Amino acid sequence: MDLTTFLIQLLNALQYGLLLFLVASGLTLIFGIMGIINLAHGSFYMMGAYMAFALTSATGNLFVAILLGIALSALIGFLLEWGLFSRLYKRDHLDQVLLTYGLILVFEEIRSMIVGDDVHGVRIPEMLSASIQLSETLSYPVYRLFMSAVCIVLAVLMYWLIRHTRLGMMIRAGSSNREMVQSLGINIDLIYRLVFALGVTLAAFAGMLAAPVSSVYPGMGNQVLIICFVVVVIGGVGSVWGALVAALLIGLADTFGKVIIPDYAGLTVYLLMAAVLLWRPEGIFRRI
Amino acid sequence: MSETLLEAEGLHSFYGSSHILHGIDFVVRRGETIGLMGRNGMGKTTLIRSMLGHVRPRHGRVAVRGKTMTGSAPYLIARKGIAYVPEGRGIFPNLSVRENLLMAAKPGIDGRRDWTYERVLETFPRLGERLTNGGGQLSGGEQQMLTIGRALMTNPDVLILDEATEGLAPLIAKEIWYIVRQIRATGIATIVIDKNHAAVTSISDRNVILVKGKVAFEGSSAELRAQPELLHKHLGAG
Amino acid sequence: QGARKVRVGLMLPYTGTYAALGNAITNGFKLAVEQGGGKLGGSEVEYFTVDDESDAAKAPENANKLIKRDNVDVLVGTVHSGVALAMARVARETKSLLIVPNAGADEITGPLCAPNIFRTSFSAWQPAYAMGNVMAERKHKNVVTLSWKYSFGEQSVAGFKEAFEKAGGKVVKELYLPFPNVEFQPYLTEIAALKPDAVFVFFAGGGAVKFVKDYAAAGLKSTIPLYGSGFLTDGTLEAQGDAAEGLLTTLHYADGLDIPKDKEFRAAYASAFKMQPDVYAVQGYDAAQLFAAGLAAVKGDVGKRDELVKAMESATIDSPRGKFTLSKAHNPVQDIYLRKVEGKENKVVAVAAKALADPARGCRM
Amino acid sequence: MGELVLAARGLSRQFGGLAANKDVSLDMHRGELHAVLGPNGAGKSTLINLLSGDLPPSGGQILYRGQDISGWSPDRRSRAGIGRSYQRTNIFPAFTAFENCRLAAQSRTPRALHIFSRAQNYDDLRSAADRALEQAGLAARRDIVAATLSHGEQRQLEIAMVLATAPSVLLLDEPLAGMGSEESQLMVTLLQKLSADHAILLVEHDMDAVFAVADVITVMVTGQVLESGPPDQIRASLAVQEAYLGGGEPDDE
Amino acid sequence: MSSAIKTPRAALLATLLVLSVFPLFGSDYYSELLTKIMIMAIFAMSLDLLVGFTGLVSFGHAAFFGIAAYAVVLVSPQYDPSSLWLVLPAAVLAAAVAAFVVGLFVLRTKGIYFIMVTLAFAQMIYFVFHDSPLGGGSDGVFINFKPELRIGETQLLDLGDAGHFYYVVLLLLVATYVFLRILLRSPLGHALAGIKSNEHRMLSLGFPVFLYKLAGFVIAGALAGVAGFLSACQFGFVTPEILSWHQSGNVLLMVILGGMGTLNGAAIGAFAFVVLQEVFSALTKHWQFLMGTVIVLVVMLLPGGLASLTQRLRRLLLGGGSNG
Ligand SMILES: Nc1ncnc2c1ncn2[C@@H]1O[C@H](COP(=O)(O)OP(=O)(O)OP(=O)(O)O)[C@@H](O)[C@H]1O
Ligand SMILES: Nc1ncnc2c1ncn2[C@@H]1O[C@H](COP(=O)(O)OP(=O)(O)OP(=O)(O)O)[C@@H](O)[C@H]1O
Ligand SMILES: [Mg+2]
Ligand SMILES: [Mg+2]
Repeated sequence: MDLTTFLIQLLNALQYGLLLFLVASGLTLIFGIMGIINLAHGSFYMMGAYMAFALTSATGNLFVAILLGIALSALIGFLLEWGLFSRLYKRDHLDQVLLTYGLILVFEEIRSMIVGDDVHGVRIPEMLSASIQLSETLSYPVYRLFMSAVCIVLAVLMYWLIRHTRLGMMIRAGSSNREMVQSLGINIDLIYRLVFALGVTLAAFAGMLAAPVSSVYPGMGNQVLIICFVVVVIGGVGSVWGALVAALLIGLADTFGKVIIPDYAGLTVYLLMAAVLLWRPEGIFRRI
Repeated sequence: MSETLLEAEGLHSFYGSSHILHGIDFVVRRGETIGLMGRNGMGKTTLIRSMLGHVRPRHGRVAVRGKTMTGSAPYLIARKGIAYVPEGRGIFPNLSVRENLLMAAKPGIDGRRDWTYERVLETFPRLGERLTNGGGQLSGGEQQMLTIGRALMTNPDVLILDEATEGLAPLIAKEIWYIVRQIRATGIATIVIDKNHAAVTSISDRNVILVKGKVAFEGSSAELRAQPELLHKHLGAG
Repeated sequence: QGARKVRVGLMLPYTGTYAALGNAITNGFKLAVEQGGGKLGGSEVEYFTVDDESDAAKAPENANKLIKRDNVDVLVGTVHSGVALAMARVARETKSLLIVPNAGADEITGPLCAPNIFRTSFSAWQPAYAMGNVMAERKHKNVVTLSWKYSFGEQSVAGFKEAFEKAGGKVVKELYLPFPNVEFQPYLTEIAALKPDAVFVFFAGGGAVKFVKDYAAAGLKSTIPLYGSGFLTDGTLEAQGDAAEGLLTTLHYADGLDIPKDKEFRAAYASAFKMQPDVYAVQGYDAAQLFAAGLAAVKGDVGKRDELVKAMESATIDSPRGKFTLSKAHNPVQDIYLRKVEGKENKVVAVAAKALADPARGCRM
Repeated sequence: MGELVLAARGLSRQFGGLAANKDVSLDMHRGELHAVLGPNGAGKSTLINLLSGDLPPSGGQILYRGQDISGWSPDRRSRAGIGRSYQRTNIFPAFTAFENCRLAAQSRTPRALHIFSRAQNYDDLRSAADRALEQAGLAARRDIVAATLSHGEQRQLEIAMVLATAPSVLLLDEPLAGMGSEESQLMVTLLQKLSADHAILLVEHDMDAVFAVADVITVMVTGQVLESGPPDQIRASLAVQEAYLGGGEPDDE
Repeated sequence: MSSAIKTPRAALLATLLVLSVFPLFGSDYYSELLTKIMIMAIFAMSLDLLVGFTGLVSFGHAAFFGIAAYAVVLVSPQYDPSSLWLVLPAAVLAAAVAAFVVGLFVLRTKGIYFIMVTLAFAQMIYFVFHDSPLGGGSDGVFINFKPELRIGETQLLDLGDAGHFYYVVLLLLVATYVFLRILLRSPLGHALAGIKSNEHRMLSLGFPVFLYKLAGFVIAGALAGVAGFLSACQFGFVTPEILSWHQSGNVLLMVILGGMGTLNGAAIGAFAFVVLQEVFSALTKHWQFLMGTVIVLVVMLLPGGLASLTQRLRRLLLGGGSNG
């Protein structure tokens, strides 16, 4: 591999890693911080992608679609927490597994009933549709770089929210002892509802943003589900930076795995996860 | 008579089918220090939790500042200026010491800000040395200080200390009693549950002894000291 | 005898990634029946459906559902090759009649071939082999292939390689990525570095959409021509948009075929289901036609298995794709078209291979 | 004085920049109750954690009956006879008080891996469990699920469980905390009885109890041993007064 | 262990009775379906030993199921039936050895991390079978002849015969159930329950916790191997999909759906899961919608899973009885 190729692969790895972070960001919040095992994360991602498709077709503009989609998914998240999740906090965590599995099936079928089972594409907005020439044969789409930039902004915002705002402290406190948080006069139920909605919105937002490059198809949610959990867990549950670092590591492992050991490329991510967790049984950035 | 801050009337509470509180009347007025005593398992904690909304009483009434709030959400009751230091500590192990304190900070119901972050650290210098440590990494006594400090950060009108000196070294325990006396002067009421009866009666205005979920005695510290056999009978203390 | 309805078991994906394909096949099949006035080869039809979920682990059980629970006379399925292989096994064991309306695994009409197993679609080998010749003719010397690492992808590449290298070309590198991974960027970079004359790929569905878009976005489309087995651009053009414009693929069906049967079929399909048919619908339609040929010969008496099979084997199917017959191994002997993406259509450019028959390696029948 | 059972030799433990234990040495003899006092955060629990194996030391040695056990796992130390209780209640919340103790007793039996016999049927386990509950004053609450015991009762259970493992060394981290006066009294009597044939390390802030039962007292401050000696010496020590006990009795107004 | 749920003997015996006579009355198809349910029940019970009783939530249990299934394929000669004496122990041993090796690694982690490392190892095993020709690659492999049991020249059992097979499965189901029941009330069972409740305290009480967990993990793996062996024999088909995470997820769902920590619950979960699918998929193309809705309803309305339903009913009936 010559140097240019290597550098481009490195760029690929970083870009993929950032994309993974984007997709996993909502899970970092709902699972990592709030401690809810949410298998339906992929469904929210899919929901977002389909919203991007449907709303872009309707409005003709991806950005307008994203704004509408954000409002819609926040509402859905709010209602789900209110109607379902909030009633399970006192129960065994595995009940959440069951609930969210049921939701996957329900969402997938609702999608099928409303939009059908076809594969769809979403156009990249005109202003971002250019490409940058990297080598004589290869160029890089601006939209991907735009996505990466959004991911970085998102990571910083999330880190700030979780680590440096009182709201962030309350959310984290809520995951360890809700009763005590209440005793401090904090309406943790409402906070959880809002944060859950935010998590759902992030997942959907990821789907909307990724729709133009990933296309929109049935079952797309299930495909990202496992990798999202891998990102959150390798990073250390509850750590935003951890998730970012983990996502980048996975990006590297996956990209160079495909190049260096193509026959075992499917294994690399799991090898990485097993290795990391055996080395650090609580993820890279174990939180206090 | 000064304002009634917290009041329970004919309270009956259950855990599942076991009947724990059998018709308890209990009143906390402004600026009052009340000792709540009883052997292990007599229902002291249950009484507190019933008044704070963590346990929904099956019969009876809970009023906060004169307003009936039986079974209201705990955060609504807490917002009325009631702070709680639960037994067995309620620190957030995944938050740093600093965060444990800051997340709770709020002015009192009348806008008072007597207790600030700085003042809490002054009171418990030990905490100041451990600010970035996770709550879960503190020693037992340090956790206890943190819980008390955090409760004070909410600038309450009623402070409930459920075995708050458990695990505190004698010097610090004394510091706690000192604080209780001090804040009483500013009009803050305190409910103290503590195994050290001597210490409790030395600072309390009024004492309540629970036996099997019923009030077995209510009276001033002087009255209680005058009847040592009561202490012996209900608390097993010599 | 005539009173008994023929029991047709449809084992197709109705949920998951391939749901649209399963629906198209079902529609195609039902259209043929409707055109026969609700009858197939003169017999009334009763349907039994099972969602195979494209889950190979459940395949034998799902097939048994139709065979043992519903006692179907014919099993029609499916899309996913792994599932179809399992169905073929069950069919061999239970001697049930099986018509495969899509799955292209070479084995089905290779080592697994049997008198009671038919296919109305294609073998993985067929379009790929045809493409090998096309690319060699177009003077490409060094080619890189890329596909998912599963047997259907590997068979497509093998078919392509066989023809292409026989015609003097060279496959400089075979790239595979784990199924169903769709992160293509590392491979695109590698292709850009290798600078082959052209690239041959096998992808389908959502993966195909993403690949074609990524390939174009990486700027490779203009410098290194992309070819593929037809599924790359079938049922996906809407989603691929401009990125697919001009791509060349080979398949046994195309848009703009000048065949009366096709025009009639398209019109009927469009009016019945309010959407345009695709190759999957054609394959489903032909599955019905093939079975109809058999039924007609035995007048609906499915008990006469030998006669039924014989009639099916020797039938000439008047398919929208053009007439075809069956090889000894029961795979269509059919024209493979070279198609070019124009607008939202896979326009036929030429016949890439005339009456191409699968070599049916390993078939003893 | 009985034989030397457990000894710490220059134990230290760092937490990042903080030396929670620094060069701590201490002897525990059979038949002797050794109390460890010190302000909050002095490193008392850390010392117990080092002795019990819950934490690995950053330096120093632990000798058990003359053998260096610094590298042993906690379970191995426990099986060898070093039992401990926790400052933060650490019980099996889903089991009844009795089952908590029976499980503790089971850890002593070599048949722990027997698969084809009912655990319920072992009389010796049952009686060991019941005896432990009795000793800790919890017999009346035998069949209550631990999670629903009151705080003080859970503290009693904490002690009962250690007792059920019949250890020869007892490391007790604030056993009296959370207990009422009567239970404390009971516990003090129990400690006195046990100290006859056990080596006991007692960390406790209840001074009345400590001075009533201790044979030797070690005072720790900021991870180091400040002073060690018989109770009278400690009571008299100015350094100890200042660091830990504070001035005269404050509680009488 | 205090809440050890007492299932009335009568209910168990009645179930056993129904199961024993079912093939005499039920159709072939439904007997086969029941066979499959019983296999899944064995699988689910094996996982329940980990999830419900030891607190180890494994998300890679299908690996051991699949390894045993592949062992059947690899051990079976191509043109003859293999001997049950050989294949069953070989399959179970393969699963147990795999569980032992995997357990050595994964049991060092806890909680959610444990869930994910088990997933990681299972996925690696999945890719080994999927990407290598070892087990027929992505298309899977077939066993041409099912195992048989012979003594001398006489064939006692032929697993190719659906009837024989049914009773072999039933026998193994009962054996598994009884074995686990005995195990759970043995000292080992109590120790596992202790680990679930408070692992740290178990350690400080002197239990070699790692060894106990490993023992539990290997036993569960071996039992999953029994199920895997049976699954391979039922359809004679083994594909990498049976060790995918979907399969691990499905069996986990069965356990939770039925009610964790009750062996009957695991079996009920397996039964419900398969039967609901069967019923719903016959109704509509969108059957997964119904399935999902039912699952959501079960979680919301039946804490403790389906197994708690029987208890609720009983309480309701008994309560009603005493009032009247
Ligand atoms: N969550 C619960 N579920 C069931 N019973 C409970 C629960 N919590 C406490 N109890 C029972 O209620 C009774 C009163 O408990 P409570 O905690 O109020 O006692 P307490 O007076 O605070 O005792 P202590 O001094 O030990 O803290 C006890 O018998 C206890 O076992
Ligand atoms: N895991 C840890 N990480 C960082 N610091 C720790 C950790 N555990 C304990 N410490 C610190 O080490 C010091 C000693 O703690 P230790 O628990 O031994 O105190 P202690 O003497 O038992 O105090 P107390 O009487 O309050 O229980 C404390 O300052 C504590 O904050
Ligand atoms: Mg209490
Ligand atoms: Mg301590």
